[in-house]
Amino acid sequence: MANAIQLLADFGRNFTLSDIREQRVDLAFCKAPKEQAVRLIRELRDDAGYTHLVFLTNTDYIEQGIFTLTYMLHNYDARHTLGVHVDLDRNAAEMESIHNLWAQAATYQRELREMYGIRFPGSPRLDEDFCLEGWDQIPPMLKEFDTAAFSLERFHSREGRGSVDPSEHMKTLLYPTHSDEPSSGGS
Amino acid sequence: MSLKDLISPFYVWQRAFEKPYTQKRPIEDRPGAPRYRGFHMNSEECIGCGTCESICQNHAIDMVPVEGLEQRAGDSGLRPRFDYGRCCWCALCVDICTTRSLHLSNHYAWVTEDPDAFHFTAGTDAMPWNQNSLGYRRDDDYHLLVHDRVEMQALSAEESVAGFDEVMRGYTEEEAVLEADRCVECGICVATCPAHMAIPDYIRTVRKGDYEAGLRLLYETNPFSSTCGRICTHRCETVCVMGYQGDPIAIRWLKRAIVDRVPQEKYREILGDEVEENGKTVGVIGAGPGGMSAAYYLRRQGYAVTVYEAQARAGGMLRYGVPSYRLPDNQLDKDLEYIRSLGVEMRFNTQVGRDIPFTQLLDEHDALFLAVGLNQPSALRIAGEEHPRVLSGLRVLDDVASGKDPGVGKRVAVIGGGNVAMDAARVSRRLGAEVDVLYRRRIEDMPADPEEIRESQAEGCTLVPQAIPVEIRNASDSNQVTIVWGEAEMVADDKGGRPRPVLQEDRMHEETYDCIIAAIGQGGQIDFIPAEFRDRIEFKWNKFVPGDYQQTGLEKLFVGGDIANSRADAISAIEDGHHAARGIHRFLSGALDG
Amino acid sequence: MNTVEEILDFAIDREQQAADFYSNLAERVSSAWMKDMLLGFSKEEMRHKGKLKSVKLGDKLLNADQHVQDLKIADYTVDVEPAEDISLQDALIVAMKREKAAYRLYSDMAANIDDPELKSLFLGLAQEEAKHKLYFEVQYDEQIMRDN
Amino acid sequence: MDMQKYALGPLPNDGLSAEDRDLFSDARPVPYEPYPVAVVEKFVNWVRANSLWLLAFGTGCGAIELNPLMTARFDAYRMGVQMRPTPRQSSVFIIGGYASVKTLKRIIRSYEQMQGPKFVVCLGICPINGGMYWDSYNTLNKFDEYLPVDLYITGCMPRPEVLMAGVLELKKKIKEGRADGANRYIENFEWYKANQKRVIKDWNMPDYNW
Amino acid sequence: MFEPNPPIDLSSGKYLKLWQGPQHPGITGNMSLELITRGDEVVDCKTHVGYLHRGFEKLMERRTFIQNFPVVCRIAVPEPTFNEYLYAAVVEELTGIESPPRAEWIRTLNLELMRLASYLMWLGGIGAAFGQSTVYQWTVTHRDYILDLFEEMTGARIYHMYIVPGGVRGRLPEGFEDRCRDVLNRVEKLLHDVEKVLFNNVVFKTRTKGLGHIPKEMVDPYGITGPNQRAAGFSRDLRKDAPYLVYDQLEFDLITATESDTYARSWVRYLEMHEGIRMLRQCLDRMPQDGPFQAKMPNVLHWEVPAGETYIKAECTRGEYGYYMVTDGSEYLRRVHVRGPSYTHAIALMEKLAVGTNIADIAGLMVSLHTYPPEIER
Repeated sequence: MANAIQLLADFGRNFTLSDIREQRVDLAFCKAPKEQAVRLIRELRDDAGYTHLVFLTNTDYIEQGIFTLTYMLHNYDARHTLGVHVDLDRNAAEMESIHNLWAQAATYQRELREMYGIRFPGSPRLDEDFCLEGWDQIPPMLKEFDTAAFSLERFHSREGRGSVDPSEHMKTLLYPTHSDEPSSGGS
Repeated sequence: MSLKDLISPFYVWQRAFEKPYTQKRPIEDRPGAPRYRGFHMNSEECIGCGTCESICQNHAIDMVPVEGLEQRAGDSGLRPRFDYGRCCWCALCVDICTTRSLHLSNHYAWVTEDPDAFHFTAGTDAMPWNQNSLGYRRDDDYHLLVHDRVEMQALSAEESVAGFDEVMRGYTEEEAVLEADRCVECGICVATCPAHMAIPDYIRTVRKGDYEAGLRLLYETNPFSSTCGRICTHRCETVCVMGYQGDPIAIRWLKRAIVDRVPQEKYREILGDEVEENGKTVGVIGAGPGGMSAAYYLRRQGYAVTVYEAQARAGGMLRYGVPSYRLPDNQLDKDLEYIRSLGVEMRFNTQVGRDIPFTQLLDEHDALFLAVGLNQPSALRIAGEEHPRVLSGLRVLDDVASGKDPGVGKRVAVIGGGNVAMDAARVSRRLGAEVDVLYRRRIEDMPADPEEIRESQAEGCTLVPQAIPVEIRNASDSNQVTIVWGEAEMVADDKGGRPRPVLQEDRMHEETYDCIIAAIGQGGQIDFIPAEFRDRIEFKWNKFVPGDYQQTGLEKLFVGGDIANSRADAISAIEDGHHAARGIHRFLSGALDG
Repeated sequence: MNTVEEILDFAIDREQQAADFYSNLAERVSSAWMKDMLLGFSKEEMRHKGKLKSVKLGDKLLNADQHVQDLKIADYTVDVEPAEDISLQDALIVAMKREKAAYRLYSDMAANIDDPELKSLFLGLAQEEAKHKLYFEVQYDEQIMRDN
Repeated sequence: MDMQKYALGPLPNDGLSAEDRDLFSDARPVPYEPYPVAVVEKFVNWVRANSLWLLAFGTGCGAIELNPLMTARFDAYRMGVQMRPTPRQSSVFIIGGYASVKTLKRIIRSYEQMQGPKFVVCLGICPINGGMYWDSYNTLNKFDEYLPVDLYITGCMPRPEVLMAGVLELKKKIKEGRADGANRYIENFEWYKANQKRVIKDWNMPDYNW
Repeated sequence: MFEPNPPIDLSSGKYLKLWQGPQHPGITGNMSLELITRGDEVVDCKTHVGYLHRGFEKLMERRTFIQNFPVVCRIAVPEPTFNEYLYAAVVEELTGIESPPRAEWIRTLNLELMRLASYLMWLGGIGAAFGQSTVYQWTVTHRDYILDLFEEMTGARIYHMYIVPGGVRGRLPEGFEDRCRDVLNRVEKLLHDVEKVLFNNVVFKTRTKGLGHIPKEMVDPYGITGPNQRAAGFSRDLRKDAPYLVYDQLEFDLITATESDTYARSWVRYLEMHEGIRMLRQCLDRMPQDGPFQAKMPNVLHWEVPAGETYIKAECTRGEYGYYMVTDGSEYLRRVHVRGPSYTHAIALMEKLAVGTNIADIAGLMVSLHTYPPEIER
């Protein structure tokens, strides 16, 4: 949809939009600075017909030290979906709440608070447990949280398992001496 | 509220007269559907490659040794053991199974009070559903693996026969990645590779485009990577699990793909060139793949290595026996040059026994590695073989490699079915001759590589199987020669060996050629070893029988290569050299009991 | 040679001669390895001799009816001189040809004799020699003509 | 039976606040003693086996197959099975697959409120060894660490037919007097409680939910 | 728009706090409602979820793309195939694979069968919630007939794992079409019976009409989609608005209503079941009988999906179901977010609608929103 790009270009006069990308004819993405994002979203909702908040979610880019929030908005009349990205500092992740724009946003924000530790000041029931209860670790969706190791440590795994690597097994039985390890002297 | 709304619900009574929905005997009468994903079954085709384990997202599969199951080439002897406290019956293991041995039955009931009981090894443990004939199997038109090999660009038969340009052109980067992508990384091939190269690992480096890491991996087990990337007998590919349903991975070509992408100048930088001298010296007799491999690994460990070679150049059979359209000289040099650059001393034109006594070497060095190869062509030993137009295959190849014209003429008969015979035939084609290849057995018995046979045929050589040369006569033209051959009948070998040809005297043929090239086999020459050591060195027929680590009873002497193994190919010689290097290092550091 | 005993003695003697032939040749050859090989051949002949001895003692029987394969390699290879620089290939040819000659000898004798018992004995001996020949032919096929 | 264990005194109910502590019982549960006359016990077990009342608590995805089981097609009522809405009336607790930590707390509450004799049946792979969610941070891997289990039915999902087979197996076990999970729970009470409290970090209920 | 309910002083003694669930027969699945009542009237409601939280989005980040395919169907237990389809579609779009037409038809058939089965289950639920257990017995049994079809088509009753990235896992079994038609006929007959027994039932009508009215202006601020939205008078359906698979080749009507109460929502679903049967019959008639059903795939064991991000949605029984995925070119995805309609319906919307209703109607209201807890918390 060409007018989605046009629309973003129009908005670009009042907002600093970057990374505008059209994934499909009915789906585009753009990135807005944190300070402008909620104003942009409000205007998209009120003036541009993006009345449906599809979801709000977050992507963890641990390597770059950022979180990228995605506000997915949909315009029913234009049949167009727009994803607005907002980068947050991973170490001080805080974002303006949009629970006043969409009722269900409070739930999304509550989930993000629990799963990523992002704060949305003013959002209702923000610090209540959502999915977890009595959670005593770092937020589980963070990339540095190793769920398998945690599960093994806390919930244990049943005894009686153990696997053998085929090529290692064949080596042990068929050519055990063909290995450099015991004689690795020189270089 | 309407009257209709009051009465309408009583319609429910109508159903009282219908046949009840209830299943009378649900447990007994409802087997799983023919395609039901029930409990696992495994057939004898399983080779324990562990691909099922790799794909299982629940870590429900362990590969475990099974008692009474021997591991052999291409079978790890392991079998999948299932944890039914993990399995979700997605059947990805069935879809990915390389041999299609794994499938699911339509049995679905397992109830017990013991949570530790839900383990079993499919196919070997007696389970109640082992006889079920229904259940999920992969559809023939559904694949999670790529079964077709990426074919390598090659010269057409017309182009290739026109000269000595390399026939196989190598993979492009994109082709190499596509081919490497097919590998399931099971590692079954590693045991079959004589050098036990880290095949899945270096294939992964091709996929990732990290050729430098690939080169380092190759050199851990094989310093002739460029050579082997071209002319290896690739036994690994014969056991490749991808071969069960499609083409095996082109392991050899992928090795070449790595080497082709690393220029020789970068070898020393990538592989390193620092050697920490340890003050000991080792002599290597023969600069073929076995000798140079030993030299490389010994040098890496700090030994001062001297290689004694009868010929003027290194490479042995790789140089003098393999024509350049299969292995260009510069590729062999690429391998050799790096080995030499580490400081290996080369003594060319030095034949042990003739130019330097064996005992002197034994005295001068702390250990010796002997890999002189098989360089004595077997004679035909049929009447008339001394005819001047009867040439030896090795001589022809040697001449061509040294730039001489062997003078084969316009019509050539090659006798034999090994790689030397094929090469002699293809070289003769390139020199402009019509070529017949006479072979005593059937084409499928030929010891030559299948692609050599295929290519020689494509290039126009005529294969005449089951033809036993019986006599060579003078032809009417003194520049020609006539061969008499009889048809052979194949008889089974009582002791289980390959079928043997028996001459049928009543079916004889006569044909005249410009020359006959004999390439029926080769023997070794080790008369330079003094008789006094005879008792300590085991020798059977025409080969050494080395002990552990290629060591002989003469503790300082290690042997390898064609003259010490039955496989007689480059990669086996390379491993012999590497293994002997391990042995020598252990021996000289006192870790090996002489 | 009219009795079983005589014939067997003759055959035993021939095996001894063969063994001597190889050990004499072994004395002359220069290569330590060929010497060893030939001594091995000689030992093989002594084994044959031993077998015939036990036949004579009645411990073993010769089977005249068994079918022994004939690869006919001895037929189409040329005669070679057992020289002191003999190669493995030639040594095998010499050996198979000697066995072939022995086979011929016994076969001819069997053809020229009427006594069924003796005939059967000669045929049995012939089959023994055929087996020995097959052994050398197979080795030739495997070791020398690997590529053919 | 080691009565020593039950003489440990009242339950501490540490998780409760001081004022709440007075509202809950701190009595320890006592194991079931079979009737001294074997025939009577056998008869009673036969009765128990033929009247299995399931607690209507779909703790995990396995609950989806309870619908067909309890409706016309498979009709488990004919085996003496029926669903009950409250633990007080139920004798069989079906753990429908994976149990999250949050659900475990409710499972414990419900289980302890059930009147004996009571039995636990685990459906699917997840309670056995973690199943599909073996690496999840929120689901248990070995359910038998937290509550005693009398029967496991593997599968994902176990079909209604297997559930029926499971019911038959459970009946058999009860008739033979081997379904002693509830007693094991009480005999190893401290061990089970320690395991439960190890994973439930906000333990704010009495140590035994009478 | 978020409007907090007026504060309630529990200590005043006028109110009673009541937990409905998670162990409660009047709750859809494993979740709970924290209700505050004054007499029979609910004055405040809070939804509690997370009892089924398994952390799918985390688990999927550490599985390869093929390994995720069996995982996703578990996200929504009663309706797994929408997950399979959406996951496959997302991966296909990011990789650039196109599933062949035959697979697209089979997928449509599969999804519509799933919709029918899911609606049957729901129909039993709404019947049972208003005291009509007969309907529950009927519909669950008929759903089971559809599960039989799934079993022979896919090899499993519940978790089909059939729609795989690249296509589907196998052709339809021999004679499937006939058996499918037979089941459709039976279901159609049943639906007419249900209409007589349930929708024309004076009790059902009386209790559901006017219950849980969703005003039109609430729809967008609360993110309401699917039948809940259509019952409020919106003609919005992704199968029409953004046709995927072969929906643009199928004839079906968009069902809407205006009353926007429990009865209207139920009636919309009821009519959609008829449309579903209509579509299924078209699928059976027009589906290609040969041709490939799987695109050419790379070796799935180390399948690297190019870096990118996309969002794909489909109309499931409850509304807009969507997968948002971010990939970074490795063998693992960086982020996947599963957007389920129950998320908004069961929490923000339910908390709003419950206020002012009778406690006895809470179960029916809950069912009328058609929510699945496992899909909320994933």
